Amino acid sequence: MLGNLKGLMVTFATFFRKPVTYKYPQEHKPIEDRYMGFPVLMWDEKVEEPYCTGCMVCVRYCPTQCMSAVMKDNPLHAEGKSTRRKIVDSFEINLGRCILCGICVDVCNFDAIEMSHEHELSKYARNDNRTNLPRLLEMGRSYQKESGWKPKPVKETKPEPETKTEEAVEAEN
Amino acid sequence: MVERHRREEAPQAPVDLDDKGRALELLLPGILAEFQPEIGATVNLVSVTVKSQDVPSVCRLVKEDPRLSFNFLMCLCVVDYEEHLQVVYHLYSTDMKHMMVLKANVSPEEPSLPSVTSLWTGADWYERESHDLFGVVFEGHPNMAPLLLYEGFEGFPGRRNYEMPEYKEW
Amino acid sequence: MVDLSTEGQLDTVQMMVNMGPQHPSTHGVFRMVLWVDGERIVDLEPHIGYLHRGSEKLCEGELYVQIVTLFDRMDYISNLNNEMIFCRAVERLMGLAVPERAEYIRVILCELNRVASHLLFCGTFGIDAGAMTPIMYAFRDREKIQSMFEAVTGARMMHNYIRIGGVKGDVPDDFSQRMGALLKVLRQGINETDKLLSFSEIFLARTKGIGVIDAETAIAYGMSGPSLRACGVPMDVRKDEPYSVYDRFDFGIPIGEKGDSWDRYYVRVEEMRQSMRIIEQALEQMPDGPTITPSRLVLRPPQGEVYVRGENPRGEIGVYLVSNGADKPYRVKVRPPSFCNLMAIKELLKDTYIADAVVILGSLDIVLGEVDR
Amino acid sequence: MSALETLLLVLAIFGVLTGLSVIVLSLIWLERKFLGRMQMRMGPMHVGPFGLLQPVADAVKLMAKEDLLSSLVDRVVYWVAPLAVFVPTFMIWVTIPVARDLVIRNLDMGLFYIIAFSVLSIVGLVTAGWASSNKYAVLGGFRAAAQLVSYEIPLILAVLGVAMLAQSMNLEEVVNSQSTVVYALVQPLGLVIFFIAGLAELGRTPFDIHPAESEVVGGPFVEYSGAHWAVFFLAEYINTFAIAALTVLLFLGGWLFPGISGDVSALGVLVFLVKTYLVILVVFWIRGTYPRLRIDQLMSLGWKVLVPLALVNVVITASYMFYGWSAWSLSLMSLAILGAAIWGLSKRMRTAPTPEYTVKLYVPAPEASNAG
Repeated sequence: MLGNLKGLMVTFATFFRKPVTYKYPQEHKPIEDRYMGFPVLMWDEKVEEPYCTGCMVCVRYCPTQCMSAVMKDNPLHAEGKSTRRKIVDSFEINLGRCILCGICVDVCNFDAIEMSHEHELSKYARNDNRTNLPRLLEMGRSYQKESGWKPKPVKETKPEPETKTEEAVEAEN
Repeated sequence: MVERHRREEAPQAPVDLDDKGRALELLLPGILAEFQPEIGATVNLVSVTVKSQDVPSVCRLVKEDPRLSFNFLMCLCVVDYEEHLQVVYHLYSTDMKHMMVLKANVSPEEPSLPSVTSLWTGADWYERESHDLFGVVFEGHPNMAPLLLYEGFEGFPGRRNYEMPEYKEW
Repeated sequence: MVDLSTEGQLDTVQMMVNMGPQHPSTHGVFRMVLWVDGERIVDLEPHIGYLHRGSEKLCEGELYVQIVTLFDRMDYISNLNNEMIFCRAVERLMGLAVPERAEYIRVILCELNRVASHLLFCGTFGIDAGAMTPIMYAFRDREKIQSMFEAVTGARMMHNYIRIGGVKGDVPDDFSQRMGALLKVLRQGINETDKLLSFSEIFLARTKGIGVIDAETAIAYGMSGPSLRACGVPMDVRKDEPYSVYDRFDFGIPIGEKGDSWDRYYVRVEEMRQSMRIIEQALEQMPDGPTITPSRLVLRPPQGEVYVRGENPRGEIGVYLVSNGADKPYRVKVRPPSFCNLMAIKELLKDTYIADAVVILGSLDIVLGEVDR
Repeated sequence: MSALETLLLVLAIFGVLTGLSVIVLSLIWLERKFLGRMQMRMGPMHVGPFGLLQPVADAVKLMAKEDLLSSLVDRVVYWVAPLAVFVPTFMIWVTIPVARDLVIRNLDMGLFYIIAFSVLSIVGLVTAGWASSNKYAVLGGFRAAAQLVSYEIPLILAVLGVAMLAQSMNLEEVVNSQSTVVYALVQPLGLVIFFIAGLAELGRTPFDIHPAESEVVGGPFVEYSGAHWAVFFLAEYINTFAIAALTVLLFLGGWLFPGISGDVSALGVLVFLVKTYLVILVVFWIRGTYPRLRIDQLMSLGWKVLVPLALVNVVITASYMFYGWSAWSLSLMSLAILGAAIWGLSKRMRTAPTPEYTVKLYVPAPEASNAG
């Protein structure tokens, strides 16, 4: 019977402790810095255009094929304002299909895509989760504002091994 | 994605056996001599390839031989090499703590080989699963009902030549 | 055990009860067809496959980096352990070395994951036995672990953090302090559950001597992990064949005596304590250095096949990887621990009550995502 | 019977019905809040201040819900079952006094009447289980039958002890006879037996075997939805309240409290309600702590432990009455037997942690761990 009494004491003691839950829709659990929410596209404030060039690398590496991108010639480049020769024309992420793995961020060579802190998926229609370019950029801008995101210095964005190991691996084997 | 960048002459992974594996490699040919096994090695394990009809006798032998005592069927799977299906048994011994791979090839048209459920009860679901996905028939299995797929499923989805149904976005 | 035989006393009719796939205590979409005589189970037929997603087949069509995400979703309660086993398989095949620091981070996170998984088990097992409070306590503590994961990996469940050749990124700066605080809280929480559930007489009456399986049968069924260790077989890959840096830590393997449901439960509770010991040691020993061996994005391991074993919270997981030198594996086969553990359900449930069936099934701690793959 | 009397009776009945409904709503809120706090949650928060209106919202939802019906259901029995459960639970309130003279009919055989009526609701549970054409419901129904019928016996025997002490079956007299000392002190054994048997009668944790959610998915009620399910729910909570009220009336002195004159009805009601709610909180507390017993364990507890203990209780009470011992000797005897019973039970179930009750740590020899 001792065990049973101990159990009663445990629940009794817990009764006087502070609840650990949150009143969810009104109160949110604090989100950690590294939290990976939906992927969003970043906005280059210097040139006032997206970082994304529509190079499709994220599209190819996405495990669920939830993205699609179309590239176009950059009009700002023709005007000489931007260094990007190509720019993204349309971009769509099906957030209902995205698994938030972060592979697109890893493979992106232009710092164009980031995992934001946004994570609430409830929509009124299934198709509402297909997010297009303006919406993604808007989400990106609010993430930029919220987290103080800065593009990485150019050298670090592209890891060396990408070009190096082809021969190294060959030699190894 | 389609399989691009496929190299014709891919390098072979180096074999790197541990002490127990090397000991097994020396031990096995003697024990299994009557079955004329092909003894080789995968990257980290000794592998023995035998004829499919020999599988139960070989299994009984390796299970009951005190030097091997493979009493634990770790994993049973089928690999579709297109020209043949390979049934792969990973055997483990809880006493000796060593492991080996037993392989048997069967033809893809009429794949069948004797069941090992009488030796290791745990082969039950593995064999049913292999039957589901690859169509390998294990003779002597008590209940070959579909396990993972529903009754009446057409085709063997595990095989390489199985055509995946078109995925439709809603 | 009570004498359950009613033969020769009453004329009874067997009734077929379909337990699952939608039943609160089948832990997902597992279905058992029970033939019961009153409350006694005479015969049963387990059915799985309701969650069969063909993960193994999917792996054949994905790049190696993408497969990690699939492994996350196989056993969705011990994701990091699953990621680790696949990454280790590829590394073994390629002969890729992993930096020390990455190994330590992996071990810490995997053990933390083990604690989280076992905590969830303790809670759900309480629910199976009819106690509704332990799961709340378990979730309270598990939530803290999830927050820790969130801080390190960026995700709460599907991390995709352990990469081939290391881990995605270094841990945050305040990792050790936070871990220290977390472990303290966890210890307290586990002790609380111990008091509330483990030694409650009602719980003991419900689980002691229920679902007994002897070591030999368990091995024949291929059971592994805590379920096998409860029968007194000290089989643990972390000790038998120490992978990663597990040989550097001092920890014990809890083993049970009788192989009943309570042993299976308490082995897991003890295992949490041992895991926390490992984490503490690993935190102390953790060296500085890089966290990933750089490798190309499109990996092309050499031709060959490899079988790698690892210790999951549920038992021994194995990955059999066949590569033909392409950028995608030729065949991936997972040895799912709960698949093998679940196989013994027929043996365990014979001649028990329906109420016991729930407890026994709970004590096996199955995850259907892994059973069906 | 005059028209006025009839009118008063009808008013009283409606008053009891309304009062009970309000009490049930408060109990639902209390249970959710109390369990929530025990589990470090907040409980209902959104509807009304502190979620006070949550049970009202629930009730509205249940009433507005579509009543789903399986095609194989035996309709008549199916619809009658909720009534068969509800009516007896309501009927017993005819004779339960909430304060001095505040009772609809002060029956001389009050206790007898209550017990006779409360047994009836078992019929409702069994028919509900049978009529649902669901195997889980059938299992639940039979569990309910076995459990409730066998736990009537210790319950009745425990009540018998009190009736003997009070030398009356009239609840008001039972309460009045406790004006010097409450029967909980005279007969602790009886209180414990009554409380345990009462929990089993209610089907509350650790005896929630017939609605066991993890086994038979809600038992007899599994096929019910909407308003019909709500009736079962209502009955369950009224029963909880009734058992708690009976505990208070029989063992805890009802509306009596030292220093408070029981003659004032309002004050008496207040004392009675506070005591009853405290007992109910204990019921909730137990619910938040314990796992569930198995049906055979429950039966053996009932027949092998509670019934003999209850008989012993009757015997010692009778001896006390016959030989005219002093009250404290009965109380001591009762305590001693209770202690012995608890000691015997824990001896049988063994308390932990003993070496036998923990798992061992296996640490392999260093050379074994390094090999390979």
